[in-house]
Amino acid sequence: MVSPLFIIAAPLGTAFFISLFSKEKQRLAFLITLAAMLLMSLVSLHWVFTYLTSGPVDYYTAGTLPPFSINFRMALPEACLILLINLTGLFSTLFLKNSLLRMGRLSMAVLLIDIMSLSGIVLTRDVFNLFVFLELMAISTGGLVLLSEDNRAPAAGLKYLIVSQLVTILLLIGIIFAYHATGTLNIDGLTVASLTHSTGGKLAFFLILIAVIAEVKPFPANGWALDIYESAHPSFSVIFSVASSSAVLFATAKILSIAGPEWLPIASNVGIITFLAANLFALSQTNDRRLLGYSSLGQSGLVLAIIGQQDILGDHYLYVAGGILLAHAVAKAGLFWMSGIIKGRELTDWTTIQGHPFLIFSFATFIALLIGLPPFPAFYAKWELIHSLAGAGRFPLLAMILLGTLLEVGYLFRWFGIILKRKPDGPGVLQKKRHRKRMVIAATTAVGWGMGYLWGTLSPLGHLFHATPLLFALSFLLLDWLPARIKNSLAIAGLVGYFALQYAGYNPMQLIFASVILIGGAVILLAGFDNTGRRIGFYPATVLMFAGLIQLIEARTSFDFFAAWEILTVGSYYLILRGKQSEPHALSYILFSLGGAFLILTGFSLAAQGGYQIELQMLGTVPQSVAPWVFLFLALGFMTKTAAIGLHIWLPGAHAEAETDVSPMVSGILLKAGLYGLMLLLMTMGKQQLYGVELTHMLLWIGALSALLGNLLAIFQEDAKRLLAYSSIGQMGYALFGLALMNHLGWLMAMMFVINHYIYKSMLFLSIGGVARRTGTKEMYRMGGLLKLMPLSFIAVLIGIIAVSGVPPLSGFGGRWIFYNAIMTSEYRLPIAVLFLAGPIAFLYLFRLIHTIFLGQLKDEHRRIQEAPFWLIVPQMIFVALLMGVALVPGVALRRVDHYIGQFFPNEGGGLNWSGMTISSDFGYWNPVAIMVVVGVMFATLLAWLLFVNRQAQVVKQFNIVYAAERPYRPETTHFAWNFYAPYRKALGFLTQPLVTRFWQTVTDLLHAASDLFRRIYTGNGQVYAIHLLAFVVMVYLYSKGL
Amino acid sequence: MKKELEKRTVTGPDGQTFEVEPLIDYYCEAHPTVQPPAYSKIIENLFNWARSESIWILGFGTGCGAIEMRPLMTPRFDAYRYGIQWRPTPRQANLLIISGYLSVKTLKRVIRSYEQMQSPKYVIGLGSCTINGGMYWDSYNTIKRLDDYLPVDLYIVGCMPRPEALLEGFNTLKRMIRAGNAEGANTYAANFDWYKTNQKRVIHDWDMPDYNW
Amino acid sequence: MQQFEWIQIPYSLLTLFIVLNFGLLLNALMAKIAARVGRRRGIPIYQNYIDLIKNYGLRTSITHGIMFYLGPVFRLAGGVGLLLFVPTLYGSEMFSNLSFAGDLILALYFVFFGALGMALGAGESGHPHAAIGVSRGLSQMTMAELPFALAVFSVALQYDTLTISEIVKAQQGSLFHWTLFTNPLAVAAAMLSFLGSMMRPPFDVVLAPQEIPIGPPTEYHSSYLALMQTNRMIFPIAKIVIIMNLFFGGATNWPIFFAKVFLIYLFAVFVGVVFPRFRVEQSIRWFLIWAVPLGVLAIVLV
Amino acid sequence: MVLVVLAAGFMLILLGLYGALIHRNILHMIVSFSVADTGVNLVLIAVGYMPGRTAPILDSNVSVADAVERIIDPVPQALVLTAIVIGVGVTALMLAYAYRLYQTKGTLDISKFTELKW
Amino acid sequence: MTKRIFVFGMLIGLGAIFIDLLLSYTPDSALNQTARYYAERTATDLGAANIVAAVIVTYRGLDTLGEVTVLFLTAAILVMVLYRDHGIGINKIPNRFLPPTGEMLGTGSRLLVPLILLMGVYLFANGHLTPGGGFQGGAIIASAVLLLLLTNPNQTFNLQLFSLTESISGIGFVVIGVLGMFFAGGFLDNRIFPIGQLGELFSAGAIPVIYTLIGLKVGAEFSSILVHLSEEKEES
Repeated sequence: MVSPLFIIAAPLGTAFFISLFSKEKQRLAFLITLAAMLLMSLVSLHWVFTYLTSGPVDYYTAGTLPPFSINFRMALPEACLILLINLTGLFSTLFLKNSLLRMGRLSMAVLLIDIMSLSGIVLTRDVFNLFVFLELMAISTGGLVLLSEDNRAPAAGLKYLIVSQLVTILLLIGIIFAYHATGTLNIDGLTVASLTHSTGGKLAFFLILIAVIAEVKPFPANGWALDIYESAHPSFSVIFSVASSSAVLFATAKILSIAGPEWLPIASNVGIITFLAANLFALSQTNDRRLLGYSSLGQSGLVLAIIGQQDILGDHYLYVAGGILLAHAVAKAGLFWMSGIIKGRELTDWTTIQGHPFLIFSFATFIALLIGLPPFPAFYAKWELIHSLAGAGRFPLLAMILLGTLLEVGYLFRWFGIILKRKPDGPGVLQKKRHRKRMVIAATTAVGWGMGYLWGTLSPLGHLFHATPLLFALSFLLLDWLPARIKNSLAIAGLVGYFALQYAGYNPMQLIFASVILIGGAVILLAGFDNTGRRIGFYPATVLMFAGLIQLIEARTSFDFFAAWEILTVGSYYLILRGKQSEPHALSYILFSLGGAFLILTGFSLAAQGGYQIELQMLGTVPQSVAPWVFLFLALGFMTKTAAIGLHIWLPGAHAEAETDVSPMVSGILLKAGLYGLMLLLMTMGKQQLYGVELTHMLLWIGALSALLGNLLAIFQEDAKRLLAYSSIGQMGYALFGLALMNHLGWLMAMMFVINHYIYKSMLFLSIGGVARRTGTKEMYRMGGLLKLMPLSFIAVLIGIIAVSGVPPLSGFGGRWIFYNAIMTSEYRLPIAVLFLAGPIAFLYLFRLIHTIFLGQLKDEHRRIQEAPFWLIVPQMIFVALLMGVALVPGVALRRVDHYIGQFFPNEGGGLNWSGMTISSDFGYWNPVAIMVVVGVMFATLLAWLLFVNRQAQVVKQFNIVYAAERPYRPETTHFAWNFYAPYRKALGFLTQPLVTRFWQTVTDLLHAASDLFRRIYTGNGQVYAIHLLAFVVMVYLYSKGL
Repeated sequence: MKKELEKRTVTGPDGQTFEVEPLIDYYCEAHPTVQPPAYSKIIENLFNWARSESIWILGFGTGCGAIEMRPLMTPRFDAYRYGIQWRPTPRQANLLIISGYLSVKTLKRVIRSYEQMQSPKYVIGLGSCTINGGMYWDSYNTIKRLDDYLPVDLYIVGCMPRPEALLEGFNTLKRMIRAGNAEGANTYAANFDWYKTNQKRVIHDWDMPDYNW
Repeated sequence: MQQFEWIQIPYSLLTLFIVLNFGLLLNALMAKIAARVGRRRGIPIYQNYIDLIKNYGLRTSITHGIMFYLGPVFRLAGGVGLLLFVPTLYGSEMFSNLSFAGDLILALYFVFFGALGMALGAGESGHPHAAIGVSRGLSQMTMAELPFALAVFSVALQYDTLTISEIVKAQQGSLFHWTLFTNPLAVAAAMLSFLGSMMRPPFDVVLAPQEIPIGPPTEYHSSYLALMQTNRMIFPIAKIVIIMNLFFGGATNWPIFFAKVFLIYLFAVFVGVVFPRFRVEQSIRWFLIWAVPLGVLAIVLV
Repeated sequence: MVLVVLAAGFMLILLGLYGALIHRNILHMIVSFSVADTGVNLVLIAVGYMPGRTAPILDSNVSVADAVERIIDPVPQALVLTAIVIGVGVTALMLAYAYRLYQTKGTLDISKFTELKW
Repeated sequence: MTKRIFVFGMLIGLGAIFIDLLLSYTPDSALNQTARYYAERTATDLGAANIVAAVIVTYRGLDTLGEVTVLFLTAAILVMVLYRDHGIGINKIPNRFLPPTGEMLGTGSRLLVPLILLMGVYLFANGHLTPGGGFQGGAIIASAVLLLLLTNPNQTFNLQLFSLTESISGIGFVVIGVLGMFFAGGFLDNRIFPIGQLGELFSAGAIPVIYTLIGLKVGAEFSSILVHLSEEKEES
C-alpha cells in the first residue's frame, strides 16, 4: 500500500521538478503535471478501495510517535475526499490546459501545490500542520486566481489574502494557547487533554474553530469568495468550490471533534444561516458564476450544518454529509466547467446550449444533484437528515434547511427555464470544437449518475434504480435518438405491458388509479403519434412521470412514496416546461410541487418518530401528540398537487401552456397523484384534531372553496386551456370535498371523480388542444363557428361538457348523485352551501367553452381549416366511448371500490346496492340504463317529429340572421364571446380578485427585494470584507459565550 | 358596395392564403320558391284558420303611423282579444305593417325584415303614403307605391287611420287568410325578379344579397 | 321505487297529454289574469292552441346548422323528461310515470338538459343577441338555482330521503304536515328561487323583447318555435310539480293537482305583474342577499 | 513579565488590525498587517517563555540530563519560525498584488477595486 | 466615521477575547509533556544539540516542508503576478529616477557581501548545534542580495541560478524525506544517516543536510523575491 505521505511528496517533487524546465518546455511540463495528477488520482482510487473495508490507519513522520511528531490519518472518508480532490485536480488540469500553458510551468507547480495542500488539510492530525496547509491553500488560491483572463481577478486575490491574514492571526493565537493549555498540538491529543474544559482552552478552541470555519466561507464573511468565483477561471472555481470547500469542511469536522457536542450548535447555526443567506442572495443574481458561487457557499453552509448535527446522525453521519458534499461537488464541478465553454456571463447567455441535448441533460443532472432530487445522493442524504432532525426535535433547523433548498430550487430552476425557453441572442456563442472540455463534462455527468447508483446501493431504505418503472423511463434517455413514433409505441407498450403484469396484485383502489395512470396514459399517448420527427426530451420526461406515478401507487413505505412523488414531479416539470410560453409557469409549478414535497417530507419524518421510514399502512399508529401535525403537513403537501385554493396559482399556466398532448396528461392524470395521497392519508389517519379544530373539516372548506373559486375563475378566462385548467381546480375541489366528508359515499364519489375527471378533462384538453393547433390561438373569442369544420372535436367537447356539468344521462350525473347521497350524512352543512353554488357555475364556463369555440360566427381566416389531426381524434373518440360506458354501467368500475371502501367504515352501512340495473343507496336510487333509454327514446321521438314537420328547412349561412333590419358587419363583431359573462363579473367579480396570486407575488417580491437589498453588504471592498469577518468572529464569540 | 362586402384575401393560421367573398361565403344565395299549400284541403283550411286567429305582428314602425298601433295594446282597443300579438323578431312574425311613409333608406331595412319572415306572411300598408306617397308624393327620398316593392295584401287608408280602422283592417285580413287569398309570399316568390328590379331601381347602393333569408 | 313495466309507457303518455292541455289552458289563463291587471281582456283561453297549430303549420323554415336544429328537441325532451321522471300524483300507480329511473337528484339535474340544448341551439344561430341572452340566462340561473338546491337539500335532510314519493308520503295526513309548515325557511328560499326560474318579471331581462329581441330564441320560428312553445306549456308545470311534491304535500288526485299547480304558478304571476325588471347583476345580488341566506339557514337549522 | 509581553503582543495585533481596517491605502494595510503579524509572533514566543530558563540548545551549559529543568519550551520557537516565514511569504505576495493593482488603475485605494460586488 | 466606530467596536470585541485569554493565562512552571519529551529524547534519539532545530527539521519537518513550499509558492506567484503578459488597461509605470549610490555604501557592500554570505552558510551548516538554521541562514544570504540591490538597483542577477538552486534543494528535501520512509522510521526521519556524536558538526543525521538545503532554498527564494520586486523588466 502506498503511504498517504506520497500524496504530499509526489506533487511537491513534481512542482519543484517542473520549475526547473525552461520556458520552451511548457508542454512537457504540462504533460508531467497531468501525469502526476493522474497518478495521484489512481493512487487515491486505490486507497478508496483499500479503506473500504479496513478501519482508519495512522501514518507517522519523523520516526516518532505522535503527539511528538506530525501524523496523518487515513480512512474511508479521507480516501474519498482525496480522490475527489485529485480527480477535480486532474479534470481541472485538463480543462485549464490553455491557461496553464499561457501562464507557464510555475502556474502548474502552484496548481500541484494547491492540490497537495488540500490533501494535506484532509490528512493531517496536527493543528499547526493544518495551519501550514491552510496557508498553502490560501496562497496558492491567491496565485491560481490569476489564471483567469479577467482583469478583476487580482483584486479578488488580494481580497482573499487580506481576509486570510486575519484568519491566520486568529488561528495562530488559538493554536498557541491550545498548546499552552494542553501541551500538545495533536488533534487527538487535544481531545484527550479535554482542551475545552479550561477557560483558556475554550477560548483557544474557539479561535481555532472560528478560523477554520472562516475558511468555509460563512455568512457574512464570504464576500471575497464570491469575488473569486465571479472572476476566477471556471476550472479553478471548480477546485475552489469542490476541493477546497470539501477539504476545509473536513478540517472543521476534525477540529470540532476535539470538543464535545456542546460546540456543535456553532457549526449548525453558522452553517444554516450561510445556507439560507447564500440562497436568498442568489435569487437576484444574473451573473452565472457569481450565482454558482452563492450556491457553493450555500452548499458548504449546509454541509457545515450537517457537521453540526453529527450528534444525532450517528452512523448515518458520513452517509448524509458525504451524500450532500459529493453531490454538490460533482454538480458544481460540472456547472463551473460548463460555464467554461459558454462565452457570455449572463444567465441568459446559457441559452446557447439549446440544441445540445447532451449539455441540457448534463445541466439537468447537475441541478438535480444540487437540489437532491432522486435518484441522486443528496436525495437519500436529505431524507435521512430530515428524519434525524425530526426525530431529535430540531424543527427550526429542519424548516430552514427545507426553506433554503426551496430558494435554491427557485433560482436553479429559473435558470433552467431561461436556458430552455429564452431565445438565444445569436448563434455560435458556444465555444466550438472543445471535445476535451465536453469530455470532462460528460465524465462529470456520468460520475453524478454513478454516485446516484452508489448511494442507492448504500441506502438502507431501498434502491431507486431497482425499480423497473424508473429504469424503463431512464432507458428512454438512451433511446432518444429514435423517431418519435417508435418511442411512442414503446412507451404505450410499456405502460400497457406493465399494467398487464401488475394489475392482479392491486387492491380495487390501486386498480382504479393504476388504470387511470397506465391505461389512461397509454390512451393519451396515442395522440403522440401525431408527431413526426424525434421529439427530443419528450419521452424520457413523460415516461419518468408515469414511472413516478405508478411507483407512487405501488409504494408501501414512506420512502418509496416520497421518491416516487419527487420522480413524478420532476418528470412532469420537464413535460410542462416544453410548452411554448411555459417558462414562468413551469417554474411556479416546480416551486409549489417541491414546496409541497418538502411538507410531505416533514410529515413523513414526523411520523417516522426518529426512524428512517414508516410503512404507509402504519401512519394510523402515529402517537396522538404528533399525528395532527403529520396529517397537516401531509395534507398540505398533497394539496399542492391537487391545486387546492391558495396553492393553486401554478396550475392554470402550467396546464394551459403545456403541449397539446401534455395538458391532458398533467391534468387528467397527474392531479390524481395528490388525490391518491390524500386518500391514503385519510384512510390511514382518519380524522385528526389540532387545537380543537377538526382538520377534515378544514379540508371540507378548502375543497368547497376550491370548487367555487376554481369554477368562478374559469368563467372569466378568455384562454380556452386556461379555462379548463381552472375547471380542474374546481373539480379537484369536489374530489377533495368528497374525501374530506369522511364517509363511505364521499370516498366513492372521489373515486368516481378520479375516473370521470380523467376521462372528460383529458378529452376536453385534447379537443381544445386540437382546435388550438388548427386555429393557432387559444383565445376563445378569436375562434367561433368551428362546428361545421371540426365536427368530431365538437362531439367530444359536447359529450365532455355534458359529463362535466353532471347533466343526465352521461357519467357526470353519477358523480353528482353519489355526492348528494354522501352529504346526506355529513356533519358539516355550511361548506355544502358553497359547493352548491359551484355546481351551476360550472355550467357557465362549460357553455362558454363550447359556444365561443364551436358555435357563433366562423372567422374569415378559419374558413379553410380542417378537422383536428387523426391521432388527436382517436383518443377523443375512445374517451367518448368510455364516457358512455361509464355512464351506462358505472358498477363495472365502482362496485369493487365500493366494497373495498366499505371496510374502512365498518360501523356505517352507507354502501350502495348494485343489484340489478338500479343503483340504490339508503336515501335514493338511480338507474343509469333506464335514464339513458328514456332520454334516448324521447329525444329520438321528438327529433323524428321535428323532421316530419320541418322537413324542408332552408339551410342558410352565418350572416343570414335577423339583425334589427340590418346585416352583420364582420364575423368578429358579430361573435359575442369576449367577456362573455360581463354581468356576472359585475355581480360576483369581487370574488375573483387575484388575492392569492397577489399574496404569492408579494412573497416572491419581498424575497427578491430582501435579496437585492442585503446582498449589498458585499460592497466589493476588500477592507469591508475583512470587517465582515471580524464582525462575524465577534458575533459568534458572543453567541458562544451563551453556550 | 360597402367595403366589408368586398372580396378580401385572408391568411389562415397555417399560412395559406385564400379569398373570402362575403356575399357568397356569408350569405345564402338561394331564391325564394312558391310554397304550395298543405296537400289536404282540410288541413290547409285548419292552418288558415289558425293563421287568421294568430296574427303576430312585427314591431317595426316606419313612419308616423306607428303611433296609431300603440293604442291597440291598451285596454281601450286590446287587439290581443283577436289573437293579435307583437313579436320583436321577424322570424316569428307573420304580419309586417308599413306604418306610414317609407323612405328609401327604410325600404332597404323593410325588405330585409320582410324577407326574413317565414311564409305565409302578410303586408299591410297603413295610411295614404304607402298607397301613392300621400303628402310626400314629390319627395326625393320616399317611395310612392309600396305595391311595387312588396306584395301588399291590404291597404288601410287615411292620414292617419284611427286604431278602429286598423282593427277593421285586421278583420279584413283575417277573412282573406281564411279564404286562402292572402298569398303575398308566393306572389313575391313568383314575381321575384320584378320586385327586385323595382327595389334596386330606388335603392342605388344595394349592398345585400338578393334575398335575405 | 318500482320496476319498469310496459304499461307505464301509455300511462306516461296520458300524463303528458293531460299536463300539456292543462299547461296550454293554464298559461292562457295566467296571461288573461295578467291582462286583467292591466284592465285588458287579454287573449282568448284557447289562444295557445291556435298559436301552436299556426306555428306548426307555417310553410317555410330555415336552419343554421345541426345544433340549431337539435336545440328545440333538447329543450322539449328536457321538459318532457322532467315531467316524466317525477311522479305526478302521489299514490297513483298510473301517474307515477317513469320515476323508477331515478330520484329527486335526477329531476334536479335533468332541468339543465333542456337549458343546455337550447343554449347550444341558440348559440349556433350565430346571433349575438342569442348569445347575450344565454349569457344572462345562465348567469341568473346559477344564483337562482342555489336557494332552490339548498331548500331541496334541507328537505331531503328533513325527511332523510332523496326519493320524491317518500317525501310526499311524509307530508300526508294533515295540512300542517306540509313542508310549508314544518320547514318554512326552506319553502321561502325555494319560492324565491322559483320566481327566478319562471322567466317572469322581475327576472325576465334574459328575454328583453326589444333590446335583444327575446334573447336566445331570437332566430327560432315555425316548428322549432312550436316545439319550444310546447315545452313552455309543460316545463313550468313539471317544475311546479317538484315544488308541490317537496313543499306543498303533493297531490293525490287531479283536481288537487290542478289547484295546487295553479296557485303556485299564480304566485309567480302575481309577483311578476307587480314588480319591474331587474338587471342581471341586480337579480344575482338579490338572490344572494335575500334567498341564499334563507336556504343556508334552512340547511343549518333542519 | 510574560503577561506584559503577551499584552504588548495583543496590543500590537489590535493596533495592526485597526490600521489595516481603517487605512484605504493597500500599502498601509500591508504594513499594518505586518505589525499585527509581529504581535502574533510576540504572543507565540511569550507563551513558550519560562522565567529563569535558557534557550533549548544543549551545549556546555545545558547538559542532556538537566535539560528538562533548564530549557524553555522549544515548540513555540519552532512554530514562530514557521509563522514568520509564512508571514513573509504572504506579505511579499500582497505587495506583488498591490503592485499589480496599481498598474491597472494607478491607485492603491482599496475602495476603488470594487468592480466585483453584490 | 461610522466605519471607524464600527471597526473600533469590533476590535474591542476581539480585544475582549484577548483579555479573556490573558486573564486565563498562567505561565507554565514546568515543561509540558511534548516539550519534556523533546528535552529528554532529542539528544539521544536524533543527536541534535539544538532542540529547536530538531523540532523544526525532524519532529515537525512536515511543517517546515510546508514553509519552504510557501516561499516557493510566493516566489512562483510573484513571477506570475509581475510578469504575466498584461492585458489591456495596464499602465506602465515610468522608470523611477535613481540617485547615484553613495561611495560608502558601494565600498561597504563590496566588503560586507562575502562576509554576510559566509555568515549565512555558517548559520545553516551549524543549525543543529547552535542558534540559527536554514531559514536564518537563508535570510542572511538574501540580505546580501538586498545589499547589492540597494547599492545598485539595476544590478542583474542570474535568476536561472536562483531558480535552479531553489528547485534542486526543494527536490532534495523531498527526496530525503521520502528516503526516511524507506530507510528510517518515517517521512523526514533524519536517521537515514548516522546520528553521530552530539555536538559534532557531522551529527544529527540528515538535519544538517536538510538545513543546508533549506538554507540554499530559502536564500534563493528570498533573493528571487527581492530581485523580482525590484525589477521591472520582463522575465528573462
